[in-house]
Amino acid sequence: MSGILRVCTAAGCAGCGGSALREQLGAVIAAATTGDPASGLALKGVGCLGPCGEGALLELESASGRRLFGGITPEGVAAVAASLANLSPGTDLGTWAPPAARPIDLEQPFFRLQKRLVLEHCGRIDPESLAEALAAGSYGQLRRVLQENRPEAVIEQVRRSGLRGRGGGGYPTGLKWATVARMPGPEKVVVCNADEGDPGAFMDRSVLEGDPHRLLEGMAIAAWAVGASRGFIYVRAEYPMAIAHLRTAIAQAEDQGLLGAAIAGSAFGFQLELRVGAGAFVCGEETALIHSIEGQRGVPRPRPPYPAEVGVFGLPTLINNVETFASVPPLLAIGAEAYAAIGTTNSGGTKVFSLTGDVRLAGVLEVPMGTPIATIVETMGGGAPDGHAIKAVQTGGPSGGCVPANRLDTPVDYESLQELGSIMGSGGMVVMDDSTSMVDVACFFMAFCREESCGKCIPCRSGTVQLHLLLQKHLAGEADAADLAQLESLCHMVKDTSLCGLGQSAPKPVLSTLRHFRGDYLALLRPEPEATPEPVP
Amino acid sequence: MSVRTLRIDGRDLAVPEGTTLLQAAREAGIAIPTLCHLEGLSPVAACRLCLVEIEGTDKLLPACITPASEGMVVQTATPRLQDIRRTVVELLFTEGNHVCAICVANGHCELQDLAVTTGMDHSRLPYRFPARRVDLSHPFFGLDHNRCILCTRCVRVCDEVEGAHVWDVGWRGEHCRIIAGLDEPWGAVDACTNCGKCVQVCPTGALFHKGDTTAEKHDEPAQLQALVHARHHQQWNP
Amino acid sequence: MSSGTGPSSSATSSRKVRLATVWLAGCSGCHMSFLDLDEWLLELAELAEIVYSPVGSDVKTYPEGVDVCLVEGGVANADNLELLHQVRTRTRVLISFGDCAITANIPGMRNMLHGADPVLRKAYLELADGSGQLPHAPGIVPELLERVLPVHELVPVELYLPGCPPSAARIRAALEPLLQGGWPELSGADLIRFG
Amino acid sequence: MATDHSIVSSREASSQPGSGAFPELEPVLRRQGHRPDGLIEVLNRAQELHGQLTPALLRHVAAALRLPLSRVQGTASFYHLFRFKPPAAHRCVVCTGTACHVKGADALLRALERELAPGGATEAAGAEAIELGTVRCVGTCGGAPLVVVDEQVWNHQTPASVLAGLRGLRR
Repeated sequence: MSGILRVCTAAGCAGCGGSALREQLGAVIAAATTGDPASGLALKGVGCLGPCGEGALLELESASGRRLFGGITPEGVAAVAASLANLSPGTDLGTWAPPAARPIDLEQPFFRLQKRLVLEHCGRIDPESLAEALAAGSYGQLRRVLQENRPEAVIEQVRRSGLRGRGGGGYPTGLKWATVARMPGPEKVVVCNADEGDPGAFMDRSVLEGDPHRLLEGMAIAAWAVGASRGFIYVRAEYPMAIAHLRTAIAQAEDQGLLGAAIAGSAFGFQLELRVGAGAFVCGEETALIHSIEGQRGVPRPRPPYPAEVGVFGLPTLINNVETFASVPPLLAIGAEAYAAIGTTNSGGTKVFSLTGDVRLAGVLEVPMGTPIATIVETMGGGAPDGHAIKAVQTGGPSGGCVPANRLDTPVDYESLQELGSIMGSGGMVVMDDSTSMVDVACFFMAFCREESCGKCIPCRSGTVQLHLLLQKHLAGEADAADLAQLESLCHMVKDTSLCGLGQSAPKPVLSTLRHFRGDYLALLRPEPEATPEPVP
Repeated sequence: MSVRTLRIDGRDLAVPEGTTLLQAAREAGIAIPTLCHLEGLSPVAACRLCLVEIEGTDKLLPACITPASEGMVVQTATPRLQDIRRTVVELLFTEGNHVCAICVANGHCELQDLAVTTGMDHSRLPYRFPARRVDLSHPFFGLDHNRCILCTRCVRVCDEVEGAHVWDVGWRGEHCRIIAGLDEPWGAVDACTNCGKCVQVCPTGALFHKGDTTAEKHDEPAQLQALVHARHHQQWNP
Repeated sequence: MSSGTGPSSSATSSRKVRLATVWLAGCSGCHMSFLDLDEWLLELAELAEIVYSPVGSDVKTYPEGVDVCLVEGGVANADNLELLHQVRTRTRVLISFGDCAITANIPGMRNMLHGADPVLRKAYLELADGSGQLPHAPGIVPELLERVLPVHELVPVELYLPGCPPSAARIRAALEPLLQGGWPELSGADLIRFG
Repeated sequence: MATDHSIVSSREASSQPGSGAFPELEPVLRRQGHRPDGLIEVLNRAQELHGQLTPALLRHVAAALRLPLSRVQGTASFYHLFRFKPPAAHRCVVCTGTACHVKGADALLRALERELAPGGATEAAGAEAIELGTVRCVGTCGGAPLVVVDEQVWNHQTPASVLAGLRGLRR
């Protein structure tokens, strides 16, 4: 009997049976191999396998191909393990049908329509093994660029690839790198923003948990290209497994001379430190992030100066998010032109999305930029369950907006989503069916921003509270037309006057639902009060 | 030093490089309201009252930190800006408990004055009536959180001028409040030198001398400016 | 947001303006300030008929067809609320008169205790000398509202006259144009300062 | 100063800062080079070891990093995950992320607040031993609505199922 068993041990699956499954299957295989030294059966705990809503997940790979099973519950784990133990030694793994598990068709659109570059190794390799990462090709691009010794050529490649910031802003990555590279001074810093805070977004978690070395390689390449010798990964404390895997990966890479001094035998040194957040969404904003790395309150400051000029410890600083850095090694591997050809003219490459909410198949997927939203939520995600229709798709979290059902043909690229009053954001995509009140959704996000406002500037600190109160008044059926007008004008005021991106975008979920679902608001208004007496003639 | 020429509210001005729009406007006698800004302390651009419109950009920029640049065309008092400023003042009034009639700073309060200059004869937003405390533990001074607008002038003056760093901002968002030491009673914080600079720069009646009663507090920002000037330039004007 | 502007025209000189003043939850200081108008009160009497007022009329029921009403005080109890709704439906120009009407001011300080019950307990039990007792006289003592509210949070208001109290000069600046068929423009520290 | 003798400085009640007061913090302090920018890392470790940030701990950290007390308190209180009270025996955190919200986290939270509040139906059964909290998305939205009880994720919950589970913890 030979083959590979992959158990998804990412946070989603681990919590619903994945950890137990790995443990018990491990015991079975250990027992089997002591009796049969020739057994080629291998068990791997891997990062995200994709359809998180179907967990726990088990993938079987044998000579006859790959098969995926889902829906394994904590109660069903023992039955799966027992069944494996009872297989006769000669059985082909390809014929084994684990009990208490549902086969998942790997040929369905969810898998078939993906283009996996960032997630290339995610779900394939053991994220805690550097050997597996190296075998899959990790650090190959870092070695190559160090050998070629032309940092400006790397920046030029990134520029030509059309890669743009995957954290939501969409700023051209090559341009950012070039700016930092041009800054004078002997010391520069590279920061990875892994403070994935949008509720409903977990793309970055999947990368951090499933293939941390890809991020480390991307950061090291960036550091070398811009001339930085220090780096920080700022990761949110809510991701304990990601933190653990990153710590392991950094230690392994330092051990093997892939981080630290004299990387891969070159003169290039890069000290990478992990900084764990302590629960503050606003730290995703880059100036707040800098303050937090410096051990201060995570409050933003006005820009300019931009971090590229004055960043961590006052040094020129390059800040990108997880997916942006993780896109660099595959981008260099396939070449800038091939990478740019994948996406649209203005948005090159692929984008990772986390798909959740009222959708049949929830999970993490990677598609070419420019893929229509409908393809993602309907064709790949299977649409809304239980006979419901999709009403809207929320993108960009608390800083984004809602795309109405009749605009789902919109391609996912930075400009198209902005035109609709939403944003690409970091990649959270929450599907809402026709039973959803969009006023409730807007109120939910406003409550979030109210809670996460840092409190420095008055429009955000106090404006989000007033907006939240107004939305609650609407939901309670106590608002009138004047309240609706006030809601709208206060939204614009907070958007136009807040100090940082959190406050400036906090009204977006309201403005976008007002634009596309005004009827939801109007339906909640109470009738106009009696008019005041007419002026006496 | 090179010169920048720009136009503010239709008036052509020439200012030295590095001058902020606020300085340029004030020197030309154009009033832009401010609250967190205080000459002599580092700018934080938090109150957003000094936002101005600049031709060629949709973004409103804070005059207190935006340097004048060549050819800039600035508007400081459009109807849009005036409405924004009134709303800012309403947001400040409604998030605290500002009862002018019984306030120690009545008649000498920058927030009260701003209500007048922005034409705020009532708040279009509802009052929130938060439950806040009063700290009377210090032998000479008091801190009434009801009247605090979180301009952080006290935090900055204590850190930047006195060097004691008794104050900081604690907590977050709507729960933000000025804290002394480990969020202790002010009187229990050893770091305080009793210098009273924080009281002097407070724009409202939040920080006050214990002996003062209604309408008796006067703030004297000029004292701070004289102090900072003397320290930097070693020049005294007795 | 735009501030409300009231009806543009007022009463004509063909008949006297029907003027009322109302006292809700306030200290009556605004009304005292009204009386400070002194000799101008005589002029006022030429132009206006006081149809309802705690300081100028014995009428017990708020009448119909009032042209202008000065409302002093916040809205603190069930009686205040009932009277305010009467005022609103029977009055053309409602003026929020003084800081209590506009901000809830001093009566509104009880709102920091969040609710009528905590206020009553604090006042009648915790701070009582000896054995305190909660007031309970239905039909005689009006029930407290949960919060004291400014007038404009409950009904539309045409004009705001801040001050604690607004000075006699300020009151005159608001009333005089109204009595002459115009509309007052109130701005500047003399006319709209709180406190 | 403290000329007002009615105020008891909490310093008197706490251990003196300096080396040796909290030797278990030495490794992280050394790793951070006693630099101010290590403040959050040090606080994270301190809370991990002590379950909360006490005034004594905060004074020690401030002294070790040469920071004013209000800076340390201001920073610690900014972040949701730092706490200044001892933790209860059990902690039940309701996820209020988008996916959980869409699937009814609000009703779940309200029901638990009611049940676990003083005077609530389950108070007599020892609810004070359970601390209720919220988190904005743990990033495992497939199990919505979910709660995290003592670091364990409970997927697809209802008020009844959570309460049943919590009752099980108490026994």
